[in-house]
Amino acid sequence: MSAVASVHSLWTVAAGVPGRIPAPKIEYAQLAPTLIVLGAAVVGILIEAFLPRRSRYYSQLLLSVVALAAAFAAVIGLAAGGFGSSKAHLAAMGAIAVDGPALFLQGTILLVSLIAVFTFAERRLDPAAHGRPGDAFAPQPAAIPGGEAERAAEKAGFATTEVFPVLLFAVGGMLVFPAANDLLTLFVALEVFSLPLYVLCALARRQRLLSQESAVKYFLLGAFSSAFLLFGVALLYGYAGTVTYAGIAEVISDGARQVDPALAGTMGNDALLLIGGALVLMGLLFKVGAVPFHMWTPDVYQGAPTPVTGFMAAATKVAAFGALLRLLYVVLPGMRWDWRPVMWGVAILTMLGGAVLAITQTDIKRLLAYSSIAHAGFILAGAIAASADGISSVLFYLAAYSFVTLGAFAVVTLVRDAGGEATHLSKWAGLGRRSPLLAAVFAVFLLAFAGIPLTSGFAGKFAVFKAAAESGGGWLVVVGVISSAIAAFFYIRVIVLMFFSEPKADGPTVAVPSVLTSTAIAVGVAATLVLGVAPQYFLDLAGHAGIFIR
Amino acid sequence: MENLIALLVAAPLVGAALLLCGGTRLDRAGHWIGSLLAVASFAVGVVLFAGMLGRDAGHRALHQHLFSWIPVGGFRADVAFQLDQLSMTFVLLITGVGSLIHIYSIGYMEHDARRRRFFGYLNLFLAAMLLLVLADNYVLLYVGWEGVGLASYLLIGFWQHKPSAATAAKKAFLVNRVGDMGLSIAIMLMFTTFGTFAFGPVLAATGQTSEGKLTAIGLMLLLAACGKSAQVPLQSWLGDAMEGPTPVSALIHAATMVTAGVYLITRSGALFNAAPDAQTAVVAVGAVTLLFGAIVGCAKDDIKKALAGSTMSQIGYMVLAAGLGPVGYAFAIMHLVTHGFFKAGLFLGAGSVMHGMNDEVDMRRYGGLRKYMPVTFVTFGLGYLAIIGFPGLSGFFSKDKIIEAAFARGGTEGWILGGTALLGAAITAFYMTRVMLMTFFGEERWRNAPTPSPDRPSAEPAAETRGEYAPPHPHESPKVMTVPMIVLAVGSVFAGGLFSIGDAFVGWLEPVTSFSHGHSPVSAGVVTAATMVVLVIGVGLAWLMYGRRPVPATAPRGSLLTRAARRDLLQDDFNHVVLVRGGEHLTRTLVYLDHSLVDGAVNGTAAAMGGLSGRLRRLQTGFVRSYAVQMLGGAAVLVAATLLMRGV
Amino acid sequence: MNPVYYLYLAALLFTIGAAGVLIRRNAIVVFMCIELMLNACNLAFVTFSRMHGNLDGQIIAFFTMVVAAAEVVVGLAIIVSIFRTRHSASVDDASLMKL
Amino acid sequence: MSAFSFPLLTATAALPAIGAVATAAVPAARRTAAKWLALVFSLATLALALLIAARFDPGAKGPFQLTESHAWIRDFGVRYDLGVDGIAVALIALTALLVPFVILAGWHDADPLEGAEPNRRWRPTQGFFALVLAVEAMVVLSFEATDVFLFYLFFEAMLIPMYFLIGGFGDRAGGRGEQQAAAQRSYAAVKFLLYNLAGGLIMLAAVIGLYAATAHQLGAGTFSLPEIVRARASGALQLGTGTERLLFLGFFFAFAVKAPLWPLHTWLPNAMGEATSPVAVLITAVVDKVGTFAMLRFCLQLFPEASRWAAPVILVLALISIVYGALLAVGQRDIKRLIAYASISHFGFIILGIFAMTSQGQGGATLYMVNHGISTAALMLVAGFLISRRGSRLIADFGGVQKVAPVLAGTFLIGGLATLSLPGLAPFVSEFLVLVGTFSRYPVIGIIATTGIVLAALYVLVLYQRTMTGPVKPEVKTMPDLRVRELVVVAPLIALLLFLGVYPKPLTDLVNPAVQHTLSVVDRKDPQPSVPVTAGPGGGGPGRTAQTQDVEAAK
Repeated sequence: MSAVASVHSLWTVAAGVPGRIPAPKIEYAQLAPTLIVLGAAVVGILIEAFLPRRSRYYSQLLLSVVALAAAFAAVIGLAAGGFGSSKAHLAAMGAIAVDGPALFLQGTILLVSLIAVFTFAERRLDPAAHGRPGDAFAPQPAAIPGGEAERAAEKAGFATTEVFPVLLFAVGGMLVFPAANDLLTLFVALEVFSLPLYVLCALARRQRLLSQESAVKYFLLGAFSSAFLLFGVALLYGYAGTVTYAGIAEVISDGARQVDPALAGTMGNDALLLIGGALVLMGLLFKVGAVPFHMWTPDVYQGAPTPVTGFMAAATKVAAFGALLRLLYVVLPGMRWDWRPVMWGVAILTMLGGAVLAITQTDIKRLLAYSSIAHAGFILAGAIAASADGISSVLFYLAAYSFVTLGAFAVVTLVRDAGGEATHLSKWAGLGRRSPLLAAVFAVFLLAFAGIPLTSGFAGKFAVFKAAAESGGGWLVVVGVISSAIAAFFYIRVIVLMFFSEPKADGPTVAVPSVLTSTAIAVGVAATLVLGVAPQYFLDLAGHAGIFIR
Repeated sequence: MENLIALLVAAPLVGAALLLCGGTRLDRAGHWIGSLLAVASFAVGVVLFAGMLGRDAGHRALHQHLFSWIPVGGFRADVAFQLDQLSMTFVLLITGVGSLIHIYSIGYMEHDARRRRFFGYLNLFLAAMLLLVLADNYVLLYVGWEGVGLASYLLIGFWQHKPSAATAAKKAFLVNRVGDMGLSIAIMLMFTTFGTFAFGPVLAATGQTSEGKLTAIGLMLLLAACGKSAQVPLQSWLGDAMEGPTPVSALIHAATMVTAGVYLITRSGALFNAAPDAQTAVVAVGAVTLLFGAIVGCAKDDIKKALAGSTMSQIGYMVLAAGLGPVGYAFAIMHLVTHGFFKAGLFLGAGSVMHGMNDEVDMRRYGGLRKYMPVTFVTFGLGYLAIIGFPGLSGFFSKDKIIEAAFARGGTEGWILGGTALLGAAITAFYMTRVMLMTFFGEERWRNAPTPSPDRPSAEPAAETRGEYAPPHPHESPKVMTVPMIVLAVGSVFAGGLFSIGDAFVGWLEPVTSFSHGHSPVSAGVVTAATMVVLVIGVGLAWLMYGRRPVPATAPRGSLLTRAARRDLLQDDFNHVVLVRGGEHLTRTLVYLDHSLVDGAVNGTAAAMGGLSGRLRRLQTGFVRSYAVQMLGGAAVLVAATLLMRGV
Repeated sequence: MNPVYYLYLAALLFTIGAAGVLIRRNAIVVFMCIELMLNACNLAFVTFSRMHGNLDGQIIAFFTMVVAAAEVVVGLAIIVSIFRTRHSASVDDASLMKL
Repeated sequence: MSAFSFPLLTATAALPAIGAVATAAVPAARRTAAKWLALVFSLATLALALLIAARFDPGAKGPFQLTESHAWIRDFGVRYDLGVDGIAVALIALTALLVPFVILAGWHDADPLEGAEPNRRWRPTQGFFALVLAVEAMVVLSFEATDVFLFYLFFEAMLIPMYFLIGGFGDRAGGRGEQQAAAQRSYAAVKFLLYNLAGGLIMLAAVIGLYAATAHQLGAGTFSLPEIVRARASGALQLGTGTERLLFLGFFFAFAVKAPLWPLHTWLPNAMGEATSPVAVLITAVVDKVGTFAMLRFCLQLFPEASRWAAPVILVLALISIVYGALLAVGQRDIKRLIAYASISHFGFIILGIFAMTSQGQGGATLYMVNHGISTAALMLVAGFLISRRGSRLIADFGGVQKVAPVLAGTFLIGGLATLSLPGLAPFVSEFLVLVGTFSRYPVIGIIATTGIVLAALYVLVLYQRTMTGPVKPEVKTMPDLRVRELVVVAPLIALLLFLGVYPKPLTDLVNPAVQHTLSVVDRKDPQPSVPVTAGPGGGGPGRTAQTQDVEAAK
């Protein structure tokens, strides 16, 4: 207690001018999930600095798992304490919301991250070079690919164990992102989880050129989009004179009052609001991969190390949609009639675009990337329903989708040939003969993506479409259904390839994973089936979590 | 007593089941079982007949209700039998002639490896035919109706390894199906009109509905009759049906099944009586067919086909009679029965000839056979005399009455019909004499037949293995074959006379069919005389052409009419060109369209999606800067759209 | 002076930055253009802060600087590593993955 | 039914599901054990299905019996509601009956190729039988479901095992290369899945629309069929004409794809052609029946007004199906595709009967579903035996089989005769009822449909003639006749065809009340005959004909 208090006092003394600015009140307990994760990340950095190389892997793994589990426990504790419903409130001087959606999404992100850590830590898949186990990451990312330094690092059995703290930083940012209750926090959280991801993308052990290219693309486009987001924030600030969600919402709904008439030119200027809102939306739509801001998705998904892709595809989507929901429901409900038609258009474009583009893909990771775009469209359809059902359905969909995605990418890591993962679809031909179990598992994931009943994908899709239909989006549902049909085509194509094609003689082998990846896949399958067959409990959870604090 | 009715049907049905499912174990005894059960059915028939005679005319009909068959809503089809005088007549004919032919077949099919199956089919036929005549409603009748069609199909195609037999069987079934369509539409009409289709209620209610509906029903029934009884325009199958073994031709395609149409019209008499237009149609069909069949019969060199043409023609007489209403029903049935005797006899005779002639069917390769097969000659000869209406024999009585009744129609119609019937009688005499002369008289052309049969291999399986021409050794058939022929010959001679004593037959049927004497513009005597005259002309003409002059062993080219008649008056050609060819084109076109249009539409959509996808993909150039441009464009659109929504 | 002019300037800078991202090939220059865009935002924040008479905008500007600095760290790391691999800093060279 | 608390319906669906899992778990080397296991499970399911039939009381009040009801997904308004009416009982019995035969007929269909290297992991045999049982479980559940959503769930889910059955197992067809055969198979499987999935997804939109409507008007969204029917009857739920029609079309589209109705039929010939015969039977005799069943249960009952509105168009489409399917069957060169087109024609009859909205039509359609299942199973399975002997599906590759394999030919003929609805065999009863039912409301359509019986004769007899009769082709000379296992498959089916042809009353009694219920929901009454005949129709009671004779004598 004393330590915390002293740190607190240090901080307040440093930041505040006594008497003028009140000391900020920080509810540490309610921010525990984020703090635990970020703290663990810092500790992870220290481990990298001080522990000998050989013990880093296990310490990092242990630290990450414990931290994420503890954070998850903290989320559960908060939820059990009623912070998800009756005691929901704004913490940290209104910067961070502790409410149902935030806790639900944080819980989801933490679980997803926990599983992602397992896939990050998998070291049995890559054929052991020089007798050293290798994970998915380059032993010496700074070394030139194929160069002497890299070979030496490989020989020495180096491992980039920094990925764990980096991952934890990203998770920390993601935890804040959907809970951010002002635009500044939103922006900072965005950068906090984006920057580590850029780094992670560049770290692939195999095909490093692609990996680096993906990182540079992701980075440049991400930075570009966050500049737009920031400009949007600036305009909104200009419009409302504040960046807190509640403040902006109030200005929107009440119009410009109690304001210096001299400033009426900017204050409450609808053009500022509309342009600013649109730019902030754009920044978030970029993160969820909605058309027309989706271009980075396939390239990054393909180039990044597959465990990272899985993590990104699942967790980023959860965090970004959480933030999007909060923005739409807390900040912009007053201008619903402005953004809804536009978002309808985006949703339709995204659903159809993702599905149509995926048809002709030949790389499994790109295919899944386009599929994730189509799914973003489905989620958008629910997100813009502007009803409590809309929120809870999106929450449910996100939870369901993220586990399927993680599982699917985990499966992708297992199918390998001499050049690393064999992601070209032609190499997957006949996989069902070589490894029926793996193919069956992947088929389950694909069917879930396709929204076949009795899988979580169906329950999620039904939930969001139901929400959309109930709020008058009947045609959105029809478009969604049509694009589902188109999407089904390419999911099925993969199944055909796996089961009904003759295996090629020089086809890939299926690596036998350790318990880590096996767990990840098993959890994915279990979640897919449980959420598909008995979704009520989770729907309840999402339903209870469907109220934003304002 | 009425419980015996089911037994009539059950006996042959059991036989069929036994023989068809019994397997090779029954090969040795199969024909005996089959024949025994046919005879048993006949015996039951006789018992029932005796019982029926024992009751007075008003109470002779028996009913047996077995079970409710298809009860759905107002639709109630039952399995129930009705045995009245009309049915009884048929029962006796079917089981009687049927039994004889079973016995005949024992000898005829002796060398066939699949004899057991043959008897199974025959039993099946008997059962179906009995069901047809015993049913008390149209739906159950329909079962028998199609059942006999099935048996006919199986038996025509009995020698399935011959493509011609298989094709003929198929054709018979198909043409019959067209007729069956008529029957089912008739039943539907009855159901919607009367709410029922049992004979009793329907026929009793004919007075309560419009004539138009009745005419429609009547025409549909006529269509059914045309199919089953090989009447124009659905006659084309009967000639081909001769591909079946000869006993089959005798039983099914001469004596019993083909007469089912006459039964149907007679049974529905009350309905037709109330629909004169339909009756006119019936009469017209009958008249046309009796000429058609007769003309075809004149041109055929295949003995069985000549007889088939004759059958067609004779049934034309019956249909004509049935179309005349109460005046003719009884005579139609009477001619049906006598025809059953003599035509069955003729066919069995033909079979016997073929049996002794290495299964040759071309009459131009017969000749002078009377010496070699005397019994066949005599029985065949008696049948011949009966069919041409030689005074005193069966055919004379029945056919004469029909001609009389036709004249009695009155007016121009009466003259036309009567004239047609007379003309038919002349042609009948001609072609039957021709058959007789070519087969049993003249030189023995079979001794050095020049070439194998030109147009097609003969009907019997031996033909398949036949290579070089070896002259046959004509011989008389065994007892088991000749005895049934003798019995039938006796029937052909005496049945007509017996029936006519005191109008016994008419009186017997009257409670069912009712009867009225027509008022003929010409007296009965004149008609009889005229019949005699045309008979002599026909026989004389035939004798001039085939008795005096030698018959060439290969058919001469013949006149245009002859050639047309050989080809069934081009009706088959018409069918072939219009229905078969046209149908082939239609199906081929549809198959093509199904693939290119219906399937193509869907596949096209899929391909279009793929194309769209391939095109959109190109936006993904791989260049960061192009992505950035698109993002910027997207942002601009987003902003613009948002502004537009507000109308700023 | 009307603070709105600063807004115009900010918008102009932002546009220049965005155009630079689109036009320039060198990754470093592209990156610098993005920094320019961020700075344009900062200018807008500060201007709005002045117009609204509260300090939020200025605080945000500081935060933005920090974030931008962090971004530089990560961005340069990535760009340098790809430069070492390819001996080129052209963003157009990094186009292996497409379609 | 409270006295009988054992969840019979659930058990009937769960048993094959358990069987599927158990079969799939059998080790690779124990193939035969897996087969027997699957057979035992399917027989046990049949026993349960018969128990359902025995427990079911056709005369009882209320549309559904043996009901089970449990909360499931409250948020979606979904309940685990099961219940059966007569139609469902009949179809469950059909399904449970056919599956053992399918298993027996496919006994060797999924054996690994001779000479194939042993693969410990690849267990196609186990997979085949497990998938068959899985299909059974899902089909049974979709017959039992009285909750629209629950139905939809299994309606869609059954596509997956079917898909694997079609794409994964084909004839060992000679002639074409294995590669090409596999390509065509997977094309067929994909086509099957995409068509049905597209239909299902459009239905999903309608399902969601239905939910939205009920949620809007009833306060809480519900998918319960009886509840919605009640609400509609009481006026509490009024969908509005436009909405109702749209929703109806959404539902109908899915069922029309599944059934399949022209012009949505083209997946069926591919699927049936490429799949093994037992699987083809499963498709057409079992799975497709869910489509027509659902028209009766869901389309008509949920949207009575729209059903009446759409009936004329649907009837015309059904009519086209009948004639078109038959004509295309005539033009086929492949035995299985021929049977597939024949099935399209038959499905036309079924749909015709359903939308004629008379008790004969719908009763006939229901019987048709059962009878068509049995008859097609008989024909298709024998065709499969034939094809497996020759290694070809082309009609032209056969000829004269009758001579070498008479029993096979005989059973094939009986199957064919059943297909052409010969009286005395079960399909006649249903086809005739459908025709009568249609005719009584729409005479012209009824008459045109009647041409179907001629065309049916044409394609069946042409098929029989070309394959079975004529000179024996050299390739078929050594063809063995039916084996005992095959006879065990075919004989009961034929016996059943005969029995139901002669005595369909148990079935009609079962179905009639359900049909009456449906008609009352749709608010349609049978057209009355123009001349009501006072005497009870049907069988001959003594004395009636005497009366007739009096009438006639009076003339």
